[in-house]
Amino acid sequence: MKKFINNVDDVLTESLTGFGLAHSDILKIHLNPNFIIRADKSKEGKVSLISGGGSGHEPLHGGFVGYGMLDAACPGQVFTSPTPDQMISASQAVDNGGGTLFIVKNYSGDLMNFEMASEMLGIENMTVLVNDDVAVEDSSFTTGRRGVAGTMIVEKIVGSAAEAGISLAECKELGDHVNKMTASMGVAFTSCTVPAAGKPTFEIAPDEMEIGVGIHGEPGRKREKTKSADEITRDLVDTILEDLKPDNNAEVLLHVNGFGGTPLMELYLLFNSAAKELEKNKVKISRSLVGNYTTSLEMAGASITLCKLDDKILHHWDSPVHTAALRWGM
Amino acid sequence: MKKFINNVDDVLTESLTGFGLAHSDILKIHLNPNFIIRADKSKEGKVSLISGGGSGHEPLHGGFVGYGMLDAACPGQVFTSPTPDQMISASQAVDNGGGTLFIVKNYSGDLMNFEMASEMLGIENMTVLVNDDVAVEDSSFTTGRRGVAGTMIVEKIVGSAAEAGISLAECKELGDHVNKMTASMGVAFTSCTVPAAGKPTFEIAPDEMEIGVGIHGEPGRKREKTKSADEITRDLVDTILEDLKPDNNAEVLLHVNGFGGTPLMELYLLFNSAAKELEKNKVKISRSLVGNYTTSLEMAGASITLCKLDDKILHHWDSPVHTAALRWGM
Amino acid sequence: MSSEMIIQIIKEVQKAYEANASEIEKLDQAIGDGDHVINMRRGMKAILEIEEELGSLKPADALNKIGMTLLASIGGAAGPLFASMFMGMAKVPGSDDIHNSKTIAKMFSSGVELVKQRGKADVGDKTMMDVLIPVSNLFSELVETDNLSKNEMLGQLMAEAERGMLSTKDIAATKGRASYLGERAKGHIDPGAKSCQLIIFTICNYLINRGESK
Amino acid sequence: MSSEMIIQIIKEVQKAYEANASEIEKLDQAIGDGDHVINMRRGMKAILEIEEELGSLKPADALNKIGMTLLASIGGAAGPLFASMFMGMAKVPGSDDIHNSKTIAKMFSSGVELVKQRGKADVGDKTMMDVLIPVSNLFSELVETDNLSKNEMLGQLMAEAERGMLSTKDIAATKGRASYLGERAKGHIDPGAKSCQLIIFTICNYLINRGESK
Ligand SMILES: Nc1ncnc2c1ncn2[C@@H]1O[C@H](COP(=O)(O)OP(=O)(O)O)[C@@H](O)[C@H]1O
Ligand SMILES: Nc1ncnc2c1ncn2[C@@H]1O[C@H](COP(=O)(O)OP(=O)(O)O)[C@@H](O)[C@H]1O
Ligand SMILES: [Mg+2]
Ligand SMILES: [Mg+2]
Ligand SMILES: [Mg+2]
Ligand SMILES: [Mg+2]
Repeated sequence: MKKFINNVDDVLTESLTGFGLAHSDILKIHLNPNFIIRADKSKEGKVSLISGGGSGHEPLHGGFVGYGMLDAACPGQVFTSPTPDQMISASQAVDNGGGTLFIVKNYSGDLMNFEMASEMLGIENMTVLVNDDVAVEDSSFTTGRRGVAGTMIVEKIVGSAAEAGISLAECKELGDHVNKMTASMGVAFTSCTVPAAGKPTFEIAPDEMEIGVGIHGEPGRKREKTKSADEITRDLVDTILEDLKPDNNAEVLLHVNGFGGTPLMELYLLFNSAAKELEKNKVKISRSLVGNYTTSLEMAGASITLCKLDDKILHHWDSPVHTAALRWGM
Repeated sequence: MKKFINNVDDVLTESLTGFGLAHSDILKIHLNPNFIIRADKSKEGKVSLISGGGSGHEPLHGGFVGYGMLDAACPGQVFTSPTPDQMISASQAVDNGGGTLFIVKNYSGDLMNFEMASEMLGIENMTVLVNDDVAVEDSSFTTGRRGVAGTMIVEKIVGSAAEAGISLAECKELGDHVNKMTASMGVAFTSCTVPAAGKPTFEIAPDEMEIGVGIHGEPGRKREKTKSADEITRDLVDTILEDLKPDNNAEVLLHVNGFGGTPLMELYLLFNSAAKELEKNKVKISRSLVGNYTTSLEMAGASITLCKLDDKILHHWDSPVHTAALRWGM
Repeated sequence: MSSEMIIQIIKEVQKAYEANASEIEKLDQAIGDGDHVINMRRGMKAILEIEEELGSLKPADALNKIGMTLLASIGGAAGPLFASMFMGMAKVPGSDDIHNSKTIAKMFSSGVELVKQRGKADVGDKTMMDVLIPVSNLFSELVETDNLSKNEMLGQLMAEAERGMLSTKDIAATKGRASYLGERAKGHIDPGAKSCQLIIFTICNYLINRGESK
Repeated sequence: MSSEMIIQIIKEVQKAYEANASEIEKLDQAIGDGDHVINMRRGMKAILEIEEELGSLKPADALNKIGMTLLASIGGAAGPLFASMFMGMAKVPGSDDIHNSKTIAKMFSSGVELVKQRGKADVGDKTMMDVLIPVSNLFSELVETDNLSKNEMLGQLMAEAERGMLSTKDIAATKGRASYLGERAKGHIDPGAKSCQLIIFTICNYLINRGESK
């Protein structure tokens, strides 16, 4: 394992400290329990948006703390959900009297830890569960779909709406709505290596790929021989469209997300493949986002996310945002 | 080689097409010869800033085309400098009567191709040569230092000044000045694979790193056993400081740049290590930039860049910019 | 049972865990995300860091404190579940002062019940519940059985834990991270089930040896 | 020399290049950035794509057109340098209509001169100049020598190219990408020098065989 680290046990603390130093204009780091909050208090009565999850997906979620998006993020250990004390302390630190909305990716661990935080927290709170990963079949007999790259879209949209002053219940409703409009699927070429584990999470042959991979290197739908970018894209986009069933000429946000180890050049090439596939399917790309936003450490691979746009989502997507990883309009 | 490609020969074209589609609001792609220009014409009389170089360093340079930075970028084949016809066509396409400033990274190939463009172009033009890589000794008997991650700082500062309306000669002078204030050095853990080559550019053992590596996977100063992040940082920062010789309490911009295959988590950890080292040396970090800005495809590794700040550089760093990869203030 | 004994047992478990770490790690790498051992280690370390404080508490308070400590240190799915186990055990009236197996069986059953409420998994979902539920049921049954020596009882519990753990091997998962794998999870033992089996085995073994040495 | 012959020679070079591609690629991977073969291939392909147009041009115009085509297709350091070679050759008065070795030697020398101006490298810098300059010098000398058969001359030029190419092996580079390596470049032949040697070898060989077959 070759990594920029000093000591496996200090990776998270040192990385968070660096993150805080690099962005001291917009955020503050709290250690023990670990959380990241905005540097400036937001408006009185504003709903607080709090997300969190295992580390190793950076910039998710800490990179989205700031005006127009999250109020706080709770980073767990690498690929391990954070613990309730983090969510409780973060909620108390950013509370403005508007209540707390937890944005949680659907994993047993995240769910249970946020659930316990929700029960133990003395502040009114609700939870939006993100489960955009169509690689996993959704059934009441399983854990259901995972939350992946679509999470940051939920955070952006609800973040903007919360800034505009809507209520906790409305935030929850909007978050659920965006989640329903959003679907993702990914593919991995290589594994990643969790620093504390010291070796790759999974083995994969030099000519194989994992279709439908999770963002923790969890195995996906199937393992296949590598194919061309166009063929891979067709697989992903078609599965997504089957789920979202957009109307003819529906407008979407197309997000091509790198898992950390894939060059930007290839992500834009994928975007081009996806654009061709969407055109064939009479879906119109109105907004786009390409880059490493929801990563799996240094895993090579990428995911495609579509979010069906309505006026409300479009408005809140375009509104100003000022975070470490996403910034426009200000 | 596992990559998102359809055909090795089409990588660049398809990636550029995707890039153009994803950012149609701010830029336009021209193919054959290949160049990227701003979507909107800039002010009459404004100096045109044009950069370029081999592809594979994305977002450099195309990601920096837009308001407050470049007017055009000329992408060569992967790791191969562009050809003069690209620079000439791009210059003609964006000419506003203010002359053309070429921003060129110091490599024999880039230099010669830009030189021929400069000679053949019928527009008044000057060239800023960026050579911030302190890993390479600078001597009149050698090719001299390479241009690496500091290039985007030159592009940002001169881009802002050009937007403000200064003359070609002043742009050239400012660019040379920023270049002199800037120094970088990098380290690689893995090689990258050029799509057309199909195999890694160099071999490196699982416990070795290349100190002073170039952004094309060129070997660096020395190959060593891997060390802790703090030790690596000390090596890089000390070499940089020896070159820049900042005054006590000098203010700097600290840029930690990923080469493409290193997780953001580690880049922020490096930032933390660098901050500790700079504090020891009584250097003050006034601005910071962390992320993958000057990459070597999927190479694991990172570089550290320092730019000594004066009022002028600070002002132009903070001024609004709106490109695909760098955006603030608008 | 005293707080010291709880600590002693946790130390034994920690030792056993290290001896089996790479085996369990491989299980979570095969059908999970590979962090289960790291998570469990972090939890045990956190408990032992407050060893002194725990020693000064009454057993029920110590169990609660351990639960809260695990909750704030393990994370992942295992965190809330193991925390619930201890919190559930602390809930049983009389858990402060226990001299007989019946109370311990009640505590165990109460712990498992809270784990089940939190995780909403049951036998057959390929989780730690495949060990915890059958062992808890058997335990409650055995303490009502006459003419059973303590060691015989412990031996039966160990065997039941082993059976439960092995039963996770050939089924698909319907809860936890392994459920994403569908059919591909078959053929691998669930890491959480393996952890629970190891813990139960270690505790029983400790009690058997302790009994002998006295 | 006719435009057809120039094209014929380029086809021969292309063949020779493919036969030696992996060897040359290894050299640029060892001390450069590994793209030299890809660059050269792109250049040759671009020329052959305009084969028909070239065939209709006078030799000097064809050489110029080839230069511009290489300039717009090779890129990297090799692009402007090989382009300059052809443009320099086209500059020589009489290069349109050449029947004797003296004119060809002058053309070669003029080409090398322009390459040298562009790259600012000289013998000993560990670049293609270590082949081009000595071969050009020897060529100019030999065409003034009486009693030397054409094949003898070509043989000597081939030997000189080989010597020049090998001379790059044990020195450090002071120009081009290999210069970043310092002492570490020693022990590797320069890829550009190898390319030039291969091209010269192929041309001489072609001319020798052509002479024989006539
Ligand atoms: N809903 C659940 N109920 C009971 N046990 C569960 C549940 N979800 C997961 N587990 C157990 O947790 C174990 C994984 O724990 P761990 O690896 O620490 O957490 P994570 O899955 O979050 O990485 C699984 O092997 C399984 O036994
Ligand atoms: N300044 C120079 N003068 C002469 N030849 C040079 C010079 N710089 C580089 N070269 C030649 O170019 C070759 C490398 O070409 P190539 O790999 O195509 O370009 P790049 O170095 O830009 O990747 C070197 O092996 C060397 O022979
Ligand atoms: Mg986990
Ligand atoms: Mg090159
Ligand atoms: Mg796990
Ligand atoms: Mg090269």
